[in-house]
Amino acid sequence: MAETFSVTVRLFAVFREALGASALTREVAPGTTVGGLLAQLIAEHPGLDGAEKAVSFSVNRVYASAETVLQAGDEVAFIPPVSGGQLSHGERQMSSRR
Amino acid sequence: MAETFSVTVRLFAVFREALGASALTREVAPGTTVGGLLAQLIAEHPGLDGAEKAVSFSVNRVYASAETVLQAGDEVAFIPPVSGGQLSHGERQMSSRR
Amino acid sequence: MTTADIIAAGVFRILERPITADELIPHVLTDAYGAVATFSGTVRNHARGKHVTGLAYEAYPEMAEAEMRKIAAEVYAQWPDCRVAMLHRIGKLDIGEVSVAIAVATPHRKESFEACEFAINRLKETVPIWKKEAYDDGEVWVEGVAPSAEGASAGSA
Amino acid sequence: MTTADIIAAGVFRILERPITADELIPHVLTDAYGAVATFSGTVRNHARGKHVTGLAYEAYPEMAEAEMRKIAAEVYAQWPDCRVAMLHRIGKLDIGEVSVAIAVATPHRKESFEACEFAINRLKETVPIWKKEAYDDGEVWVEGVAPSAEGASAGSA
Repeated sequence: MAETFSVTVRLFAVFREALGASALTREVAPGTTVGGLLAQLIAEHPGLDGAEKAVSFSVNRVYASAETVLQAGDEVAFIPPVSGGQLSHGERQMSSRR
Repeated sequence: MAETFSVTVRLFAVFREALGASALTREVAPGTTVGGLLAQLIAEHPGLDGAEKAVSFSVNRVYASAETVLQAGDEVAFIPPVSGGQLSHGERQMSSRR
Repeated sequence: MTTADIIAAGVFRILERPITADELIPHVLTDAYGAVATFSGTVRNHARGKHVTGLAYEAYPEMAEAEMRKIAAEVYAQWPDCRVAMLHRIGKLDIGEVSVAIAVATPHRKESFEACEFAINRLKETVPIWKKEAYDDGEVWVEGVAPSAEGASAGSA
Repeated sequence: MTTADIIAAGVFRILERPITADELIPHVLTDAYGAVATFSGTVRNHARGKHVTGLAYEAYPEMAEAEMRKIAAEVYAQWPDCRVAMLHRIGKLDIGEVSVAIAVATPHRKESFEACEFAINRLKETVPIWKKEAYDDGEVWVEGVAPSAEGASAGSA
Protein backbone atom coordinates (compact mmCIF):
# COMPACT_ATOMS: atom_id res chain seq x y z
CA MET A 1 0.00 0.00 0.00
CA ALA A 2 1.29 3.40 -0.97
CA GLU A 3 2.19 5.83 1.76
CA THR A 4 -0.54 8.11 3.03
CA PHE A 5 -0.18 11.87 3.15
CA SER A 6 -1.93 14.57 5.13
CA VAL A 7 -4.52 17.13 4.13
CA THR A 8 -6.09 19.90 6.17
CA VAL A 9 -9.87 19.77 6.59
CA ARG A 10 -11.67 23.03 7.46
CA LEU A 11 -15.00 22.44 9.18
CA PHE A 12 -17.91 24.88 9.26
CA ALA A 13 -21.49 25.02 10.45
CA VAL A 14 -23.00 21.50 10.79
CA PHE A 15 -19.60 19.89 10.12
CA ARG A 16 -17.85 21.92 12.81
CA GLU A 17 -20.57 21.08 15.31
CA ALA A 18 -20.70 17.37 14.47
CA LEU A 19 -16.93 16.89 14.68
CA GLY A 20 -16.38 19.32 17.53
CA ALA A 21 -13.50 20.95 15.69
CA SER A 22 -13.04 23.78 13.22
CA ALA A 23 -10.09 22.13 11.48
CA LEU A 24 -8.30 18.80 11.50
CA THR A 25 -5.30 17.22 9.83
CA ARG A 26 -6.24 13.96 8.16
CA GLU A 27 -4.11 11.18 6.69
CA VAL A 28 -5.46 9.96 3.36
CA ALA A 29 -4.36 7.33 0.86
CA PRO A 30 -3.24 8.35 -2.62
CA GLY A 31 -6.22 8.51 -4.98
CA THR A 32 -8.65 9.61 -2.29
CA THR A 33 -11.22 12.04 -3.69
CA VAL A 34 -12.85 14.92 -1.84
CA GLY A 35 -16.15 13.04 -1.96
CA GLY A 36 -14.43 9.91 -0.65
CA LEU A 37 -12.99 11.82 2.29
CA LEU A 38 -16.46 13.12 3.14
CA ALA A 39 -17.83 9.55 3.00
CA GLN A 40 -15.17 8.48 5.49
CA LEU A 41 -16.06 11.26 7.89
CA ILE A 42 -19.78 10.53 7.62
CA ALA A 43 -19.11 6.86 8.39
CA GLU A 44 -17.17 7.85 11.49
CA HIS A 45 -19.62 10.49 12.72
CA PRO A 46 -23.28 9.47 12.85
CA GLY A 47 -24.15 13.10 13.58
CA LEU A 48 -23.38 13.83 9.93
CA ASP A 49 -26.09 11.52 8.59
CA GLY A 50 -27.65 13.26 5.63
CA ALA A 51 -24.98 15.98 5.57
CA GLU A 52 -23.75 14.80 2.19
CA LYS A 53 -27.02 15.56 0.45
CA ALA A 54 -26.56 19.21 -0.43
CA VAL A 55 -22.91 19.78 0.30
CA SER A 56 -20.41 21.35 -2.07
CA PHE A 57 -16.66 21.01 -1.86
CA SER A 58 -13.64 23.26 -1.96
CA VAL A 59 -10.01 22.40 -2.41
CA ASN A 60 -7.49 25.10 -1.62
CA ARG A 61 -10.33 27.64 -1.26
CA VAL A 62 -11.78 27.06 -4.70
CA TYR A 63 -15.01 25.16 -5.40
CA ALA A 64 -14.20 21.67 -6.60
CA SER A 65 -16.15 18.62 -7.70
CA ALA A 66 -16.57 15.52 -5.51
CA GLU A 67 -14.30 13.63 -7.88
CA THR A 68 -11.27 15.87 -7.28
CA VAL A 69 -8.31 13.73 -6.24
CA LEU A 70 -6.53 15.04 -3.16
CA GLN A 71 -2.86 16.00 -3.15
CA ALA A 72 -0.54 16.24 -0.17
CA GLY A 73 -1.06 19.49 1.74
CA ASP A 74 -4.44 20.30 0.20
CA GLU A 75 -6.89 22.37 2.25
CA VAL A 76 -10.30 20.75 1.90
CA ALA A 77 -13.68 22.04 3.05
CA PHE A 78 -17.22 20.76 2.88
CA ILE A 79 -19.49 23.64 2.00
CA PRO A 80 -23.07 23.36 3.23
CA PRO A 81 -25.61 25.35 1.25
CA VAL A 82 -24.70 29.01 1.64
CA SER A 83 -27.08 31.18 3.59
CA GLY A 84 -28.78 32.49 0.49
CA GLY A 85 -31.77 34.44 1.63
CA GLN A 86 -34.95 35.17 -0.18
CA LEU A 87 -34.56 37.19 -3.35
CA SER A 88 -38.09 38.44 -3.26
CA HIS A 89 -41.34 37.99 -1.43
CA GLY A 90 -42.52 34.40 -1.73
CA GLU A 91 -39.80 33.55 -4.22
CA ARG A 92 -37.01 31.05 -3.67
CA GLN A 93 -33.65 32.22 -4.87
CA MET A 94 -32.73 30.92 -8.31
CA SER A 95 -29.12 30.03 -8.76
CA SER A 96 -27.85 30.90 -12.21
CA ARG A 97 -24.17 30.83 -12.83
CA ARG A 98 -23.16 33.15 -15.61
CA MET B 1 -62.39 97.33 -15.48
CA ALA B 2 -62.67 94.84 -12.64
CA GLU B 3 -60.49 95.28 -9.60
CA THR B 4 -57.09 93.61 -9.63
CA PHE B 5 -55.93 91.27 -6.89
CA SER B 6 -52.54 90.13 -5.74
CA VAL B 7 -50.72 86.84 -6.16
CA THR B 8 -47.35 85.77 -4.82
CA VAL B 9 -44.73 84.83 -7.40
CA ARG B 10 -41.87 82.58 -6.24
CA LEU B 11 -38.78 82.91 -8.41
CA PHE B 12 -36.05 80.31 -8.83
CA ALA B 13 -32.91 79.75 -10.86
CA VAL B 14 -32.95 81.82 -14.09
CA PHE B 15 -36.11 83.65 -12.98
CA ARG B 16 -34.65 84.65 -9.62
CA GLU B 17 -31.47 85.89 -11.30
CA ALA B 18 -33.25 87.80 -14.08
CA LEU B 19 -35.66 89.57 -11.73
CA GLY B 20 -33.18 89.97 -8.88
CA ALA B 21 -35.71 88.68 -6.37
CA SER B 22 -36.75 85.32 -4.97
CA ALA B 23 -40.36 86.36 -4.53
CA LEU B 24 -42.64 89.22 -5.44
CA THR B 25 -46.22 90.24 -4.92
CA ARG B 26 -47.93 91.00 -8.19
CA GLU B 27 -51.25 92.67 -9.00
CA VAL B 28 -53.14 90.85 -11.74
CA ALA B 29 -56.48 91.38 -13.45
CA PRO B 30 -59.26 88.82 -13.06
CA GLY B 31 -58.96 86.14 -15.75
CA THR B 32 -55.19 86.28 -15.90
CA THR B 33 -53.68 82.86 -16.52
CA VAL B 34 -50.38 81.57 -15.21
CA GLY B 35 -49.04 81.61 -18.75
CA GLY B 36 -50.29 85.17 -19.21
CA LEU B 37 -48.49 86.29 -16.08
CA LEU B 38 -45.26 84.75 -17.37
CA ALA B 39 -45.72 86.60 -20.70
CA GLN B 40 -46.04 89.87 -18.79
CA LEU B 41 -42.84 89.24 -16.85
CA ILE B 42 -40.95 88.27 -19.99
CA ALA B 43 -42.09 91.48 -21.71
CA GLU B 44 -40.81 93.50 -18.76
CA HIS B 45 -37.50 91.67 -18.35
CA PRO B 46 -35.46 91.17 -21.53
CA GLY B 47 -33.16 88.87 -19.53
CA LEU B 48 -35.94 86.29 -19.65
CA ASP B 49 -35.93 86.00 -23.45
CA GLY B 50 -36.41 82.33 -24.25
CA ALA B 51 -37.21 81.42 -20.66
CA GLU B 52 -40.75 80.47 -21.64
CA LYS B 53 -39.64 77.66 -23.91
CA ALA B 54 -39.31 74.78 -21.47
CA VAL B 55 -40.89 76.16 -18.34
CA SER B 56 -43.58 74.44 -16.32
CA PHE B 57 -45.92 76.11 -13.86
CA SER B 58 -47.09 75.60 -10.33
CA VAL B 59 -50.00 77.14 -8.51
CA ASN B 60 -50.09 76.69 -4.74
CA ARG B 61 -47.18 74.24 -4.95
CA VAL B 62 -48.86 71.88 -7.38
CA TYR B 63 -47.95 71.58 -11.07
CA ALA B 64 -50.51 73.44 -13.16
CA SER B 65 -51.10 74.09 -16.85
CA ALA B 66 -50.38 77.43 -18.50
CA GLU B 67 -54.13 77.98 -18.88
CA THR B 68 -54.83 77.90 -15.14
CA VAL B 69 -56.72 81.08 -14.18
CA LEU B 70 -55.24 82.83 -11.16
CA GLN B 71 -57.19 83.46 -7.98
CA ALA B 72 -56.51 86.05 -5.29
CA GLY B 73 -53.76 84.90 -2.95
CA ASP B 74 -52.41 82.20 -5.23
CA GLU B 75 -48.73 81.28 -4.95
CA VAL B 76 -47.38 80.95 -8.48
CA ALA B 77 -44.01 79.65 -9.64
CA PHE B 78 -42.32 79.17 -12.98
CA ILE B 79 -40.51 75.85 -12.94
CA PRO B 80 -37.52 75.58 -15.25
CA PRO B 81 -36.63 72.06 -16.30
CA VAL B 82 -35.65 70.18 -13.15
CA SER B 83 -32.05 69.17 -12.83
CA GLY B 84 -32.64 65.65 -14.08
CA GLY B 85 -29.29 64.07 -14.55
CA GLN B 86 -28.30 61.27 -16.84
CA LEU B 87 -30.04 58.00 -16.19
CA SER B 88 -27.31 55.99 -17.79
CA HIS B 89 -24.13 56.33 -19.76
CA GLY B 90 -24.86 58.09 -23.03
CA GLU B 91 -28.57 58.02 -22.47
CA ARG B 92 -30.78 61.03 -22.02
CA GLN B 93 -33.35 60.65 -19.28
CA MET B 94 -36.75 59.58 -20.53
CA SER B 95 -39.66 61.14 -18.76
CA SER B 96 -42.54 58.74 -18.40
CA ARG B 97 -45.34 59.71 -16.08
CA ARG B 98 -47.07 56.69 -14.70
CA MET C 1 -51.27 53.28 10.14
CA THR C 2 -52.73 54.38 6.83
CA THR C 3 -50.44 55.16 3.91
CA ALA C 4 -51.18 58.85 4.48
CA ASP C 5 -50.05 58.50 8.11
CA ILE C 6 -46.88 56.69 7.06
CA ILE C 7 -46.07 59.43 4.54
CA ALA C 8 -46.85 62.17 7.05
CA ALA C 9 -44.45 60.57 9.53
CA GLY C 10 -41.77 60.01 6.87
CA VAL C 11 -38.54 61.88 6.17
CA PHE C 12 -38.69 63.94 2.95
CA ARG C 13 -36.46 66.95 3.35
CA ILE C 14 -34.61 69.71 1.55
CA LEU C 15 -31.55 70.47 3.68
CA GLU C 16 -28.72 72.98 3.50
CA ARG C 17 -26.10 70.73 5.13
CA PRO C 18 -24.14 67.57 4.25
CA ILE C 19 -26.36 64.50 3.90
CA THR C 20 -25.76 60.75 3.87
CA ALA C 21 -27.88 57.78 2.84
CA ASP C 22 -27.15 55.94 6.08
CA GLU C 23 -28.82 58.62 8.17
CA LEU C 24 -32.07 57.56 6.50
CA ILE C 25 -31.79 53.90 7.51
CA PRO C 26 -33.24 54.31 11.02
CA HIS C 27 -36.22 56.05 9.40
CA VAL C 28 -37.02 53.19 7.01
CA LEU C 29 -35.85 50.01 8.73
CA THR C 30 -38.19 48.02 10.95
CA ASP C 31 -37.60 44.64 12.59
CA ALA C 32 -39.70 43.02 9.85
CA TYR C 33 -37.46 44.25 7.03
CA GLY C 34 -34.29 42.47 5.92
CA ALA C 35 -33.15 44.63 3.01
CA VAL C 36 -32.21 48.28 2.57
CA ALA C 37 -31.23 49.74 -0.79
CA THR C 38 -29.90 53.26 -0.95
CA PHE C 39 -28.95 55.67 -3.67
CA SER C 40 -26.62 58.62 -3.29
CA GLY C 41 -26.14 61.14 -6.06
CA THR C 42 -22.77 62.84 -5.89
CA VAL C 43 -21.12 65.78 -7.64
CA ARG C 44 -18.96 64.66 -10.55
CA ASN C 45 -15.92 66.51 -11.79
CA HIS C 46 -17.10 66.27 -15.39
CA ALA C 47 -20.45 66.95 -17.04
CA ARG C 48 -21.47 67.63 -20.59
CA GLY C 49 -17.86 67.22 -21.69
CA LYS C 50 -16.63 70.00 -19.41
CA HIS C 51 -14.60 70.11 -16.24
CA VAL C 52 -16.91 71.03 -13.36
CA THR C 53 -15.30 73.37 -10.84
CA GLY C 54 -18.30 73.93 -8.59
CA LEU C 55 -21.97 73.33 -8.22
CA ALA C 56 -24.96 74.81 -6.44
CA TYR C 57 -28.45 73.42 -5.99
CA GLU C 58 -31.53 75.55 -5.50
CA ALA C 59 -34.99 74.23 -4.62
CA TYR C 60 -38.56 75.36 -4.22
CA PRO C 61 -38.42 73.75 -0.79
CA GLU C 62 -42.09 73.50 0.20
CA MET C 63 -43.12 72.17 -3.20
CA ALA C 64 -40.06 69.88 -3.45
CA GLU C 65 -40.94 68.21 -0.15
CA ALA C 66 -44.57 67.91 -1.26
CA GLU C 67 -43.47 66.29 -4.53
CA MET C 68 -41.25 63.87 -2.62
CA ARG C 69 -44.29 62.83 -0.59
CA LYS C 70 -46.23 62.28 -3.82
CA ILE C 71 -43.43 60.01 -5.02
CA ALA C 72 -43.64 58.13 -1.71
CA ALA C 73 -47.36 57.62 -2.37
CA GLU C 74 -46.49 56.21 -5.81
CA VAL C 75 -43.90 53.91 -4.23
CA TYR C 76 -46.37 52.64 -1.61
CA ALA C 77 -49.00 52.03 -4.30
CA GLN C 78 -46.59 49.74 -6.15
CA TRP C 79 -44.68 48.24 -3.19
CA PRO C 80 -47.12 48.27 -0.27
CA ASP C 81 -44.71 46.61 2.17
CA CYS C 82 -41.79 49.02 2.27
CA ARG C 83 -40.61 52.33 3.67
CA VAL C 84 -38.91 55.11 1.69
CA ALA C 85 -37.16 58.30 2.77
CA MET C 86 -35.48 61.03 0.71
CA LEU C 87 -33.14 63.97 1.30
CA HIS C 88 -31.89 66.57 -1.14
CA ARG C 89 -29.19 69.03 -0.27
CA ILE C 90 -29.17 72.61 -1.55
CA GLY C 91 -26.51 75.30 -1.63
CA LYS C 92 -22.92 74.99 -2.79
CA LEU C 93 -21.44 71.49 -2.99
CA ASP C 94 -17.92 70.27 -3.60
CA ILE C 95 -16.91 67.49 -5.99
CA GLY C 96 -17.72 64.13 -4.38
CA GLU C 97 -20.34 65.47 -1.98
CA VAL C 98 -23.79 63.90 -1.82
CA SER C 99 -26.59 65.98 -3.35
CA VAL C 100 -29.45 63.49 -3.02
CA ALA C 101 -29.97 60.43 -0.84
CA ILE C 102 -32.79 57.88 -0.93
CA ALA C 103 -33.28 54.77 1.18
CA VAL C 104 -35.86 52.02 0.80
CA ALA C 105 -36.35 49.13 3.24
CA THR C 106 -38.32 46.02 2.34
CA PRO C 107 -38.69 42.46 3.66
CA HIS C 108 -36.62 41.03 0.76
CA ARG C 109 -33.99 42.56 -1.47
CA LYS C 110 -35.42 42.59 -4.99
CA GLU C 111 -38.16 45.06 -4.08
CA SER C 112 -35.72 47.36 -2.27
CA PHE C 113 -33.74 47.91 -5.48
CA GLU C 114 -36.83 48.30 -7.64
CA ALA C 115 -38.48 50.84 -5.34
CA CYS C 116 -35.27 52.81 -4.77
CA GLU C 117 -34.55 53.11 -8.49
CA PHE C 118 -38.15 54.11 -9.17
CA ALA C 119 -37.95 56.78 -6.45
CA ILE C 120 -34.74 58.42 -7.73
CA ASN C 121 -35.99 58.36 -11.33
CA ARG C 122 -39.23 60.07 -10.30
CA LEU C 123 -37.38 62.55 -8.10
CA LYS C 124 -35.22 63.58 -11.05
CA GLU C 125 -38.36 64.08 -13.15
CA THR C 126 -40.72 65.92 -10.86
CA VAL C 127 -39.07 67.50 -7.82
CA PRO C 128 -38.42 71.24 -8.37
CA ILE C 129 -34.69 71.45 -7.77
CA TRP C 130 -32.21 73.15 -10.06
CA LYS C 131 -28.51 72.76 -10.51
CA LYS C 132 -26.05 75.44 -11.56
CA GLU C 133 -22.75 74.08 -12.75
CA ALA C 134 -19.59 76.17 -12.82
CA TYR C 135 -16.90 75.35 -15.38
CA ASP C 136 -13.52 76.88 -16.09
CA ASP C 137 -15.20 79.18 -18.62
CA GLY C 138 -18.46 80.15 -16.94
CA GLU C 139 -21.55 78.73 -15.34
CA VAL C 140 -24.97 77.53 -16.44
CA TRP C 141 -28.29 76.34 -15.07
CA VAL C 142 -28.44 72.73 -16.19
CA GLU C 143 -31.43 72.02 -18.40
CA GLY C 144 -33.14 68.79 -17.56
CA VAL C 145 -36.66 67.53 -17.81
CA ALA C 146 -39.67 69.84 -17.97
CA PRO C 147 -42.15 68.55 -15.38
CA SER C 148 -45.63 68.27 -16.79
CA ALA C 149 -48.86 69.40 -15.20
CA GLU C 150 -50.62 66.68 -13.28
CA GLY C 151 -52.67 64.50 -15.58
CA ALA C 152 -53.28 66.61 -18.65
CA SER C 153 -51.24 68.78 -20.99
CA ALA C 154 -47.62 69.69 -20.46
CA GLY C 155 -47.14 73.07 -18.83
CA SER C 156 -44.88 74.45 -21.52
CA ALA C 157 -45.79 77.96 -22.60
CA MET D 1 -4.56 50.19 -13.23
CA THR D 2 -5.58 46.79 -14.50
CA THR D 3 -8.77 45.14 -13.28
CA ALA D 4 -6.61 42.78 -11.21
CA ASP D 5 -4.93 45.77 -9.56
CA ILE D 6 -8.29 47.39 -8.86
CA ILE D 7 -9.60 44.20 -7.27
CA ALA D 8 -6.40 43.72 -5.26
CA ALA D 9 -6.76 47.24 -3.89
CA GLY D 10 -10.48 46.83 -3.20
CA VAL D 11 -12.35 46.24 0.04
CA PHE D 12 -13.78 42.70 0.32
CA ARG D 13 -13.88 41.69 3.94
CA ILE D 14 -15.32 39.31 6.51
CA LEU D 15 -15.51 41.23 9.77
CA GLU D 16 -16.54 40.42 13.31
CA ARG D 17 -17.83 43.91 14.14
CA PRO D 18 -20.79 46.14 13.20
CA ILE D 19 -20.69 47.22 9.54
CA THR D 20 -22.42 49.93 7.49
CA ALA D 21 -22.82 50.53 3.78
CA ASP D 22 -21.66 54.13 4.10
CA GLU D 23 -18.22 53.09 5.31
CA LEU D 24 -17.71 51.60 1.84
CA ILE D 25 -18.46 54.82 -0.05
CA PRO D 26 -14.97 56.33 0.29
CA HIS D 27 -13.61 53.07 -1.14
CA VAL D 28 -15.76 53.16 -4.30
CA LEU D 29 -16.41 56.82 -5.05
CA THR D 30 -14.09 58.79 -7.29
CA ASP D 31 -14.48 62.33 -8.61
CA ALA D 32 -15.63 60.91 -11.95
CA TYR D 33 -18.58 59.02 -10.44
CA GLY D 34 -21.96 60.59 -9.75
CA ALA D 35 -23.95 57.65 -8.41
CA VAL D 36 -23.58 55.24 -5.51
CA ALA D 37 -26.03 52.41 -4.90
CA THR D 38 -25.74 50.40 -1.71
CA PHE D 39 -27.40 47.33 -0.32
CA SER D 40 -27.57 46.41 3.35
CA GLY D 41 -28.93 43.06 4.47
CA THR D 42 -30.33 43.19 7.99
CA VAL D 43 -31.57 40.66 10.52
CA ARG D 44 -35.34 40.26 10.42
CA ASN D 45 -37.46 39.25 13.38
CA HIS D 46 -39.28 36.65 11.30
CA ALA D 47 -38.10 33.95 8.91
CA ARG D 48 -39.67 30.80 7.57
CA GLY D 49 -42.83 31.61 9.46
CA LYS D 50 -41.09 31.69 12.83
CA HIS D 51 -40.12 34.38 15.28
CA VAL D 52 -36.34 34.84 15.15
CA THR D 53 -34.79 35.46 18.55
CA GLY D 54 -31.15 35.52 17.51
CA LEU D 55 -28.79 34.89 14.68
CA ALA D 56 -25.15 34.02 14.11
CA TYR D 57 -23.12 34.02 10.91
CA GLU D 58 -20.11 31.83 10.30
CA ALA D 59 -17.78 32.09 7.30
CA TYR D 60 -14.86 30.35 5.67
CA PRO D 61 -13.12 33.72 5.78
CA GLU D 62 -10.22 33.27 3.36
CA MET D 63 -12.40 31.60 0.74
CA ALA D 64 -15.28 34.03 1.31
CA GLU D 65 -13.02 36.99 0.60
CA ALA D 66 -11.62 35.23 -2.45
CA GLU D 67 -15.16 34.55 -3.73
CA MET D 68 -16.07 38.22 -3.19
CA ARG D 69 -13.11 39.19 -5.38
CA LYS D 70 -14.32 36.78 -8.05
CA ILE D 71 -17.71 38.48 -7.95
CA ALA D 72 -15.94 41.83 -8.31
CA ALA D 73 -14.22 40.46 -11.43
CA GLU D 74 -17.64 39.46 -12.79
CA VAL D 75 -18.97 42.94 -12.01
CA TYR D 76 -16.06 44.65 -13.76
CA ALA D 77 -16.48 42.38 -16.80
CA GLN D 78 -20.08 43.54 -17.19
CA TRP D 79 -19.76 47.15 -15.95
CA PRO D 80 -16.18 48.17 -16.72
CA ASP D 81 -16.57 51.74 -15.42
CA CYS D 82 -17.51 51.20 -11.77
CA ARG D 83 -16.13 50.30 -8.35
CA VAL D 84 -17.60 47.74 -5.98
CA ALA D 85 -16.84 46.90 -2.34
CA MET D 86 -18.38 44.29 -0.01
CA LEU D 87 -18.41 43.51 3.69
CA HIS D 88 -19.98 40.60 5.53
CA ARG D 89 -20.24 40.47 9.27
CA ILE D 90 -19.87 37.21 11.22
CA GLY D 91 -20.66 36.28 14.81
CA LYS D 92 -23.83 36.99 16.75
CA LEU D 93 -26.12 39.72 15.43
CA ASP D 94 -29.20 41.37 16.89
CA ILE D 95 -32.46 42.02 15.06
CA GLY D 96 -32.02 45.06 12.80
CA GLU D 97 -28.23 44.82 12.57
CA VAL D 98 -26.49 44.78 9.20
CA SER D 99 -25.07 41.40 8.15
CA VAL D 100 -23.92 42.30 4.64
CA ALA D 101 -23.13 45.62 2.93
CA ILE D 102 -22.31 46.29 -0.71
CA ALA D 103 -21.62 49.59 -2.44
CA VAL D 104 -21.21 50.29 -6.15
CA ALA D 105 -20.22 53.65 -7.62
CA THR D 106 -20.69 54.49 -11.30
CA PRO D 107 -20.77 57.60 -13.48
CA HIS D 108 -24.59 57.37 -13.85
CA ARG D 109 -27.25 55.81 -11.70
CA LYS D 110 -28.79 52.99 -13.74
CA GLU D 111 -25.57 50.98 -13.74
CA SER D 112 -25.06 51.47 -10.00
CA PHE D 113 -28.35 49.69 -9.25
CA GLU D 114 -27.75 46.93 -11.79
CA ALA D 115 -24.24 46.15 -10.59
CA CYS D 116 -25.18 46.33 -6.90
CA GLU D 117 -28.12 43.95 -7.32
CA PHE D 118 -25.97 41.58 -9.37
CA ALA D 119 -23.28 41.62 -6.68
CA ILE D 120 -25.62 40.80 -3.78
CA ASN D 121 -27.35 38.06 -5.76
CA ARG D 122 -24.01 36.45 -6.58
CA LEU D 123 -22.76 36.86 -3.02
CA LYS D 124 -25.82 34.98 -1.74
CA GLU D 125 -25.13 32.20 -4.24
CA THR D 126 -21.40 31.63 -3.99
CA VAL D 127 -19.78 33.12 -0.88
CA PRO D 128 -19.26 30.47 1.83
CA ILE D 129 -21.14 32.02 4.75
CA TRP D 130 -23.71 30.24 6.88
CA LYS D 131 -26.48 31.49 9.08
CA LYS D 132 -27.80 29.86 12.21
CA GLU D 133 -31.18 31.16 13.26
CA ALA D 134 -32.50 30.78 16.80
CA TYR D 135 -36.25 30.61 17.37
CA ASP D 136 -38.35 30.28 20.50
CA ASP D 137 -38.24 26.49 20.05
CA GLY D 138 -34.68 25.80 18.92
CA GLU D 139 -32.11 26.75 16.34
CA VAL D 140 -31.15 25.65 12.85
CA TRP D 141 -28.52 26.17 10.19
CA VAL D 142 -30.45 27.84 7.40
CA GLU D 143 -30.34 25.82 4.20
CA GLY D 144 -29.81 27.93 1.15
CA VAL D 145 -28.20 27.43 -2.19
CA ALA D 146 -25.59 24.74 -2.84
CA PRO D 147 -22.71 26.43 -4.63
CA SER D 148 -21.59 24.53 -7.69
CA ALA D 149 -18.08 23.66 -8.71
CA GLU D 150 -16.56 26.13 -11.16
CA GLY D 151 -17.64 25.41 -14.67
CA ALA D 152 -18.76 21.82 -14.81
CA SER D 153 -20.77 19.49 -12.63
CA ALA D 154 -22.34 20.46 -9.33
CA GLY D 155 -20.26 19.45 -6.35
CA SER D 156 -23.07 17.58 -4.63
CA ALA D 157 -22.05 14.19 -3.30
